[in-house]
Amino acid sequence: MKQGLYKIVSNEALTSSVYRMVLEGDTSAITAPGQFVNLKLDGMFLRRPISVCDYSDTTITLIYKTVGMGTEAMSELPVGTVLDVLTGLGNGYNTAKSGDRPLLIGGGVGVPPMYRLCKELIAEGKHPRVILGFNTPEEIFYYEEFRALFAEAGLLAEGADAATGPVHIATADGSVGVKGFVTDVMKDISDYTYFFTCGPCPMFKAIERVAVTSGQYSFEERMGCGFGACMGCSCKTKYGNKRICKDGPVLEREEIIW
Amino acid sequence: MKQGLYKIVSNEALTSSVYRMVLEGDTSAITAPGQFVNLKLDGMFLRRPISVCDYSDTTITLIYKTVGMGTEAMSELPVGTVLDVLTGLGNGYNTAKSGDRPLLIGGGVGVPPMYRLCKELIAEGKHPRVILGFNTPEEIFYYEEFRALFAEAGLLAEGADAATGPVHIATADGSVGVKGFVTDVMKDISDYTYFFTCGPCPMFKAIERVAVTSGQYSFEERMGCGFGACMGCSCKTKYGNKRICKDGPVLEREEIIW
Amino acid sequence: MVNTKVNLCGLTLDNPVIPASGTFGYGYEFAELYDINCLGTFSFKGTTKDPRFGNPTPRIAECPDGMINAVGLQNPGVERVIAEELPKLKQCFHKPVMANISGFSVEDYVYTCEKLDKEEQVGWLEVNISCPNVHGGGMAFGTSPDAAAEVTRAVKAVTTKPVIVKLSPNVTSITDIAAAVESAGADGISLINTLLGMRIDLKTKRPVIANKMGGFSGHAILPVALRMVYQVYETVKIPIVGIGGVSTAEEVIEMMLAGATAVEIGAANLVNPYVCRDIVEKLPEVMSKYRINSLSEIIGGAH
Amino acid sequence: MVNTKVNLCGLTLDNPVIPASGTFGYGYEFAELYDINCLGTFSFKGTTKDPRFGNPTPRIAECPDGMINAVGLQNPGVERVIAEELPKLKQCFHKPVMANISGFSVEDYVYTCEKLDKEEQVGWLEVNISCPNVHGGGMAFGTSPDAAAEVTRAVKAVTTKPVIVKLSPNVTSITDIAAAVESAGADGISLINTLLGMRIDLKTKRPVIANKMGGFSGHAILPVALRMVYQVYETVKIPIVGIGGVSTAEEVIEMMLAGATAVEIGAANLVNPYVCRDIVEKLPEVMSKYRINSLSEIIGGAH
Repeated sequence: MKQGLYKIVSNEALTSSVYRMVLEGDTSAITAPGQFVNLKLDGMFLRRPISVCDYSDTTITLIYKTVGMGTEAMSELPVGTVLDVLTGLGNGYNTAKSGDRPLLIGGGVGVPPMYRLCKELIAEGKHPRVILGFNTPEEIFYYEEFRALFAEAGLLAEGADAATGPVHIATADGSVGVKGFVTDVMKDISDYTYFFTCGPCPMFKAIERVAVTSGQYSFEERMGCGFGACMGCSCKTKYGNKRICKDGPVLEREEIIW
Repeated sequence: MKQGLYKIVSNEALTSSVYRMVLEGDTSAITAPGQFVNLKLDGMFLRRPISVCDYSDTTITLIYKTVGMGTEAMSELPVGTVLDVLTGLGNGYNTAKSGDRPLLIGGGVGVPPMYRLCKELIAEGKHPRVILGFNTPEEIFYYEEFRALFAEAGLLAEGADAATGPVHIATADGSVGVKGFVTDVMKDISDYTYFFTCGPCPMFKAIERVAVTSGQYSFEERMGCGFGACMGCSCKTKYGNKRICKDGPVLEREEIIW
Repeated sequence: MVNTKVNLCGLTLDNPVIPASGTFGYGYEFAELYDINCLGTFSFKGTTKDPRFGNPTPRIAECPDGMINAVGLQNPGVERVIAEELPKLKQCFHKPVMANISGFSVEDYVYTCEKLDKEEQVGWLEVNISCPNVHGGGMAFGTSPDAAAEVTRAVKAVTTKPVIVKLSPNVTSITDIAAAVESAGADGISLINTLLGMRIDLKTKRPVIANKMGGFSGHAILPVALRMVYQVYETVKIPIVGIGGVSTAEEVIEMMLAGATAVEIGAANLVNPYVCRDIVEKLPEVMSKYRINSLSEIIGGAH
Repeated sequence: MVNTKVNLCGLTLDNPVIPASGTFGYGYEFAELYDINCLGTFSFKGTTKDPRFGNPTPRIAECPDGMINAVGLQNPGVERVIAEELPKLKQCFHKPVMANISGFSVEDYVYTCEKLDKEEQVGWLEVNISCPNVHGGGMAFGTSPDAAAEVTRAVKAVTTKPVIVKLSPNVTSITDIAAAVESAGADGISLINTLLGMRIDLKTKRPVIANKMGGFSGHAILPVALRMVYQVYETVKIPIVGIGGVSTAEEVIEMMLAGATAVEIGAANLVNPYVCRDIVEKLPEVMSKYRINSLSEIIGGAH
């Protein structure tokens, strides 16, 4: 973990309620995909935890949905604003266990951490497939960005689309990709070696019912500090009590008590 | 009273602890010299009352001393910042009673409201004299600005200085103007027709001992609202209870209970 | 079209927004700024039997997201309030108004309430047994269930209008006090009055407030107010007026979900004199956002 | 050269800055960020006889300039604290530490205090009779002078280290409780624990916190803490540890002027993990600004 000042270099809407903010500053504390940062915003007491979508040596990309006072205030911050941010929080995903053909499943605002994870798995020479779940076509974001990761690695077949993959989309009304939920796509993929997921709790429970391999889930909880001090976000696991912010947010399938 | 948004067009130090801020916006609520404005600052609950030094149709000039959290924050505000301000607060000075040769006595941070008052009295064709009191020469500000008001009206004799007036200075060590307090200058001026003053309470009490005419004092008090609602700044007068923010800040010599 | 009407002790309010006593004078200063008839009602400056200047100054201190006041019930006394202030109030406000009453003895409360009860425009008597800024009375009545009940009973015996008893939060058990005033016949309860607070000036090394301590109010106290309204709602059947730290339409709704039938806005008026008008105007939009058709249906909705 | 040393119940602190229990773990998370030996001491996570998971989540809610927590005394129990946590603590902190103890019965307190009293590094026992987040105990001891005295007496009978009793602010008379624990033999008093508070989510229309209510802390509660420290200073002769809303060196001094010998920093650690180090570094400069040569000389200076 490091505390630092970060300048907003862009902050733009991807959909009507999902925004992308790029921060400029020291990223040396970030060690794994699936970690998060904790932002201090004017007029709010607690910091706001936001998962990292991607990062470079000097920038951090955050994608967030406006769900309350904090994220609404974030969405209105002009470029150039300097924020006090804690970086490198949480354990993040462990890619060592992925096997050759991991499945990445992101639901709604759980999509962003899958992006960096996908990038790292491809860089490791693996062959991930991605399932992105959205309620409506209007809510879709980052489909093309995911495809570009595969295309750059020569892993995107000609004619590949949201139904055939490797970047799949599930929408509830079927207007884009597969009709239904991420699990409706999962059922048609039998040869994955592992899975990584982030998204809402009902999606997790659906995945838990159909998943045929081990995997890692990234959890959300209201946090106090974000760095393990306050025990605000504890959960029970088969391996003992864990703090979502410090021992998580990523837990392994085997340890989770549903 | 009016509430409005005002843009800071300048904010600069006049001495090591006295600053001048110029705000741009609607000034139509200001009706008299000696009135004040009440500024909302980020991170502070109560507004901060600041006396008006001068104003035009579109600008308000404030001179303030950094004495606490609020004024320190004010001094750090960059040009371009937009502030929520209540304007036209308080009764202000009543120039109708001044006679031809009123005396204006400002002590330290009580100097600023004297500037607009002096300007209006000159514009009314009167012949004011000004006494500015400071602790040390380093604290002196606005001496030249006051002289300019007289010079523009052709009322500044050649060779006029801080000892001879019409703009007098008193400093405790005598290094500029008259040695001593404002009252040491007052004693040498016998023909004034009225007085107006603003400054610290010990100065008021000294003036009260030597003044030979009627006059008006402008008082300071910790305020809640600044517009007469909360009774936070009440004082007893011979004419009944008054609110410094609404019925004051200017009280007449005859009504004050010392 | 959303419905903002609520019924407070038998009288219908167009909306639940009520400027709190001591932050709105007798209304006419604010009537210069906007038409105050947009309000549900307002609670006018606390009235005592005799005229009071109140405490010495400084009476005000800044706090994190709040303020301390130690005004000490400055008011011209009930006779002059009736003779001078209520006629001016009537010029600018045409709805039933809430009369706020303080006292130093049961007899004081009885005297003042009986007088104000007879005033035609007075719709409710808000009996303040919780002022922290006066010695030998005020809050003392609000920290003992027996004393609180005694004042309530005595006032009820001489009045015809609904009596709303305003409680102090500076107690171990707010529900004991609430139950006591309900049993004694109160028609409603308003809470919370200010928390007792203090600030010290580092330069003078003395308390900022001349009276040393004072009543702490403002946005900061909202969580305490919500908690107490929630607790009292589970204890009493009479309506509750929620007070404490409210400054937005969202917070009005939050207070109603906790159990308030109407909501008083206090310190926020001193910072933004238009805040109550702004809240009234914003309420329908916020109701729509949270799918609320009628405010009266959400009272106590969080239970 | 200014002097920041203070004497707390016979032990000298290099400075009065003490991270509060529940906001600093057992120190080692913070020791990764800075050398925590710059602190006066710290109060480690509240310890109970048996291991506790605490309350269901959500346990945290945002408030104006503050927060609510309802952790509910999660800790591994005194045996594992001694076996696993204190050895790790000792690796990174080389001064006497403050052990914070909670319980659900007098026997619980006695059991846990007796164990921790024997630990060499424990300098003080901070007996928390004020946790608002657990049912059937905790705060109940802190709201009755008799119960508070009983716990104090029982703990004193089995311990040798200074016993500091941590009081709840959710009471009508903080001075009654303070006087009772002093009479029962307490060596010091720390206050305030959190105010009982609540928030409601407009979307779900339910309390934000799973436990409904929780402990309200943060900058917002500073005026209440200052007032209670000031009142208790006039009532007792034993040293006071001031807690509540402090987040700057200026506020440490303000709390000491009110009557505190040392000052705990709580919620601020969760927002700025470096805040205690920053305060320690800033203290000499702020002391000079306000012409303070020795912090021990300003304790209770506002009286």
